[in-house]
Amino acid sequence: MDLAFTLIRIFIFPGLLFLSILAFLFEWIDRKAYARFQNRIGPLYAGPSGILQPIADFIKLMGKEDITPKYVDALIFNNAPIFAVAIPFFASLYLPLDGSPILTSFEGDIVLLLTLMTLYTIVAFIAGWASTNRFSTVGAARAVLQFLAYEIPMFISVASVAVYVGSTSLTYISMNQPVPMILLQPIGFIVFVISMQAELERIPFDIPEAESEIVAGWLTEYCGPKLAFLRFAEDLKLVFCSGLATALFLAGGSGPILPPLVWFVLKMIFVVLLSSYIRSLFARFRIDQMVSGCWKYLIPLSILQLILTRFVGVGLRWL
Amino acid sequence: MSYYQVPIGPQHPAIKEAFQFNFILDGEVIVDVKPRLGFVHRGIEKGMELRTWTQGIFLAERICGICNVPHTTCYCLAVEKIYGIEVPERAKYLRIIINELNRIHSHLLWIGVLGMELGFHTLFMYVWRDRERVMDLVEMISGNRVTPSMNCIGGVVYDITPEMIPVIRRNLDYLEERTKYYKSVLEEDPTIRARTVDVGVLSTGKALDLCAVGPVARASNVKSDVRFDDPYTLYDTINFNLITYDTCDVWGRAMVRVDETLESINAIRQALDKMRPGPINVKVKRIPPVGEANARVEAPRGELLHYVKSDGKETPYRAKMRTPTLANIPSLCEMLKGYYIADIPAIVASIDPCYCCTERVMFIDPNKGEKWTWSYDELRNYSRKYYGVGV
Amino acid sequence: MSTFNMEFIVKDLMNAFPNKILDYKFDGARSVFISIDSGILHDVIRYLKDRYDLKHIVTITGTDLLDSIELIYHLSPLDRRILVNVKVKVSRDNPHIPSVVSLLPGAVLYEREVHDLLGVVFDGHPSLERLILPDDWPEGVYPLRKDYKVEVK
Amino acid sequence: MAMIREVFRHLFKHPVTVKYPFERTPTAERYRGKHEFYVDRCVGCGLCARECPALAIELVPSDKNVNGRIPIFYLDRCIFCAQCERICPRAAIHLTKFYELASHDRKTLLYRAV
Repeated sequence: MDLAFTLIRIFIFPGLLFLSILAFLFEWIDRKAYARFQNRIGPLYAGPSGILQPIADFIKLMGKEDITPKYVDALIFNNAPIFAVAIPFFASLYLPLDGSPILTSFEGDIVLLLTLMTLYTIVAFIAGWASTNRFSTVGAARAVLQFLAYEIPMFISVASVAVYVGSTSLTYISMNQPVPMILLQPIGFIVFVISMQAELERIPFDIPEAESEIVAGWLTEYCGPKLAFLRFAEDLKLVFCSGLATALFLAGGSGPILPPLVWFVLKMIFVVLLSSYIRSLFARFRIDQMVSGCWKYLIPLSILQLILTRFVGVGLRWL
Repeated sequence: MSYYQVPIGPQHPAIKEAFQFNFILDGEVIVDVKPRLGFVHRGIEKGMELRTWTQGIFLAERICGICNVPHTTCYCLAVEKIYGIEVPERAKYLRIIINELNRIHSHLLWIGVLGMELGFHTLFMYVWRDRERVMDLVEMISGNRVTPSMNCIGGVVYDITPEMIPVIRRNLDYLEERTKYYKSVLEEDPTIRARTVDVGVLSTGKALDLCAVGPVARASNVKSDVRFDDPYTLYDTINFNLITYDTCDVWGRAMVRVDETLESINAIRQALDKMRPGPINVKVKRIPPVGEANARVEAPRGELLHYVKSDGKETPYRAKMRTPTLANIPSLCEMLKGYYIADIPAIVASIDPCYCCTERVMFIDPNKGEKWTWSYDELRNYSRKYYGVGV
Repeated sequence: MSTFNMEFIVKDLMNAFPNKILDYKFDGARSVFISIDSGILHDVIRYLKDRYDLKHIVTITGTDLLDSIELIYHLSPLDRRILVNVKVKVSRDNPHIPSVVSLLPGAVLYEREVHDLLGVVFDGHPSLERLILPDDWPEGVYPLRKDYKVEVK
Repeated sequence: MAMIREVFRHLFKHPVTVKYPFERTPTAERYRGKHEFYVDRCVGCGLCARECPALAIELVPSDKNVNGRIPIFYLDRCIFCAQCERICPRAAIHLTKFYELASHDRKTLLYRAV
């Protein structure tokens, strides 16, 4: 009985199915907010006020012809989308959606989640490299270059939260934050959101797939179902990153009257709206400006936050 | 050091029109550029020789989708010089108004495209939303948003009625306020400045040697504007200043275009004040006397020249047009050297290329391996048989 | 010499190149057509460039006059105030004329365009390749020549 | 970055775009759209067919007027420049404000008034 219950938990309710619905919902929220920021209506025709548009796009892409170009390294090229979808799915299972994690939680699962995200960038790189198209090789090279820039500040800002709460288990952190960490560690939150924007490859950091310069970067050769999966993987990553931000900085599911699950999703939506707001404010950076910007500003800021946490934080521990 | 060649175009999502640049790259830095044009060349100069004088106006108007008003103005000015007729004063002011409206529409369009090239989609959306005001004005005056076909040989076809003037003034005030806001955005936004300041530098000396024209030259401190130097249609009675910047880079070209939009707005206001009621065109005979003439107009992208030669027949003997973008291509190749791939769209966009202006193509069929030319009748019958329309 | 007037330029050219200037015609207040003998093209352009600062070449117009090909060099000074159009005739069967790219670097594309469409060979042009016509356009067929018939209704 | 306030304010503004098939932005009075041909006014002079830059007007035999021919309009080739409207001595052609001419079949774009 217990096995069936966990299987349902993993595959149905807060697990994969629920996460996919969340992914499509978040893409709709993101596109609708981005449109409203630009004084447009946004998705409109598919379903009530366009809420089914992401699903419609997914099905349309699935219906397209599945082409594998001749000179492509077929093995990696065809399997990359599967990895790309699997990684965020597996990572999201650790999010404490309704107070308790979907799968399990163990000491040090933050480190696992961050390495999974690093793995995603590696998948993006080999996918770009395998498609031997000039634009995608440049895009893949840029993806890795950008990854070097935003990974370090992201890790440090996550570490400073872990140091403060005194544990590296995501569920523990999200449960016992005396006060949402965004108030205690605003710098850490800003650095995390910026590097999250870079990880999701969204403007101003969508350099690896900058359509005005290198067509679609490492996604150039992909079309049909493979592209559908890659787009779906990006939505899942959005779910995971906003979930991570919520668990770490916005005290997870805890909140006054509403059940923890609703609180968690509401806070995730807040993070998505924030990311969409950033997306509509900036032009795209050049790759060298982005890397120098991260090394010159983001890393010192995150180190400062770590130092502040180490000394100032301890004083506030009795709060 | 190994170079590899990245062909950008002829089909490329970022570049709206078909042209091909072969970039010789060293890593991400551009070492050399070789342009290859001719993908949308439509044989308009040959087409002009097959059309009557009045039909030529509508062909000239379709040289470019954005700067079509200057093409018709320039063509009509050249033909009127051959006729030796003087256009009524009100028609001249109407021409100024429609030309300046076209300049505002073209410059705002370009600022949006620059935003799009830099990945700043919000600026693109806002600027194109405000540009709709200009398109609605042109539609109100001439009946068509994009190709007003306002000019005719001997003057202007549509008149501005008194009740249109307050609508025009109100929209101009709104446009002025919005353009001032976009100017402040271009000046203050760090991401835009990071991608445009000191990018695609064209020194003043190079701009003069390579005969750059329009905002590209004026951003490199070259004081050249046909409206001042060789005024046509009463531009000398309108006082507005010639904008130049000395920063010589993409940002300078952006600021020149924004300031020029503001100048155009108050040029229209002055033209509206100075306009007196009167006839708007002069009837002309169907065929002009023998002769040749050329006329120059300041199109949004630069100096535009039309040369027309008549030998007393119903169709022009020769019609030559040199569009500003063709003049700016050597300067563009010069600007691109030494910058990153990521700067290509910004630099290419900075000369506001209008490649259908530059191109006029002939009709051939490569896959059949041979070239043949069809008369208009055969072309039309073929298309009708092909679509089975009532033949 | 800020206020150029056209008569002064024509007269100055006349005595600088005795009886080589064939004729001239004013076209409006600020533009003149000057027909010259093709031999002295380079000297005239250098003369105009040095004395009147006519460094900006607007374009080169090629016209097929059935017996010969006429090339018009539209020149204008840096402040674009006037237009001096130098007309030169070239024989139709093997049109050769020295290239002016050395004097006016801006003319590099215009000469390639006239070469493409009319078949005039500019000697000394750095790279007289095809600019506009498609790659598989047959050799020797020049669309802007009058004998290239696109029949009309 | 410089547009922070402006972008945030737009979140609460009504969007400018229009839900096209359900709502339509009004067209101007002088809009040049689909032709309207008054058969009774036409005398069959053929000026419009000669003047049309896009050769989109063709004269077909008809018994409606003394010259025995009336124009038919190929809307798929027409550039809507209203030159025919201006040149017609009897004002028999007028361009209306109707612009929705998209169709799956070009035969529907042949406007034959009679």
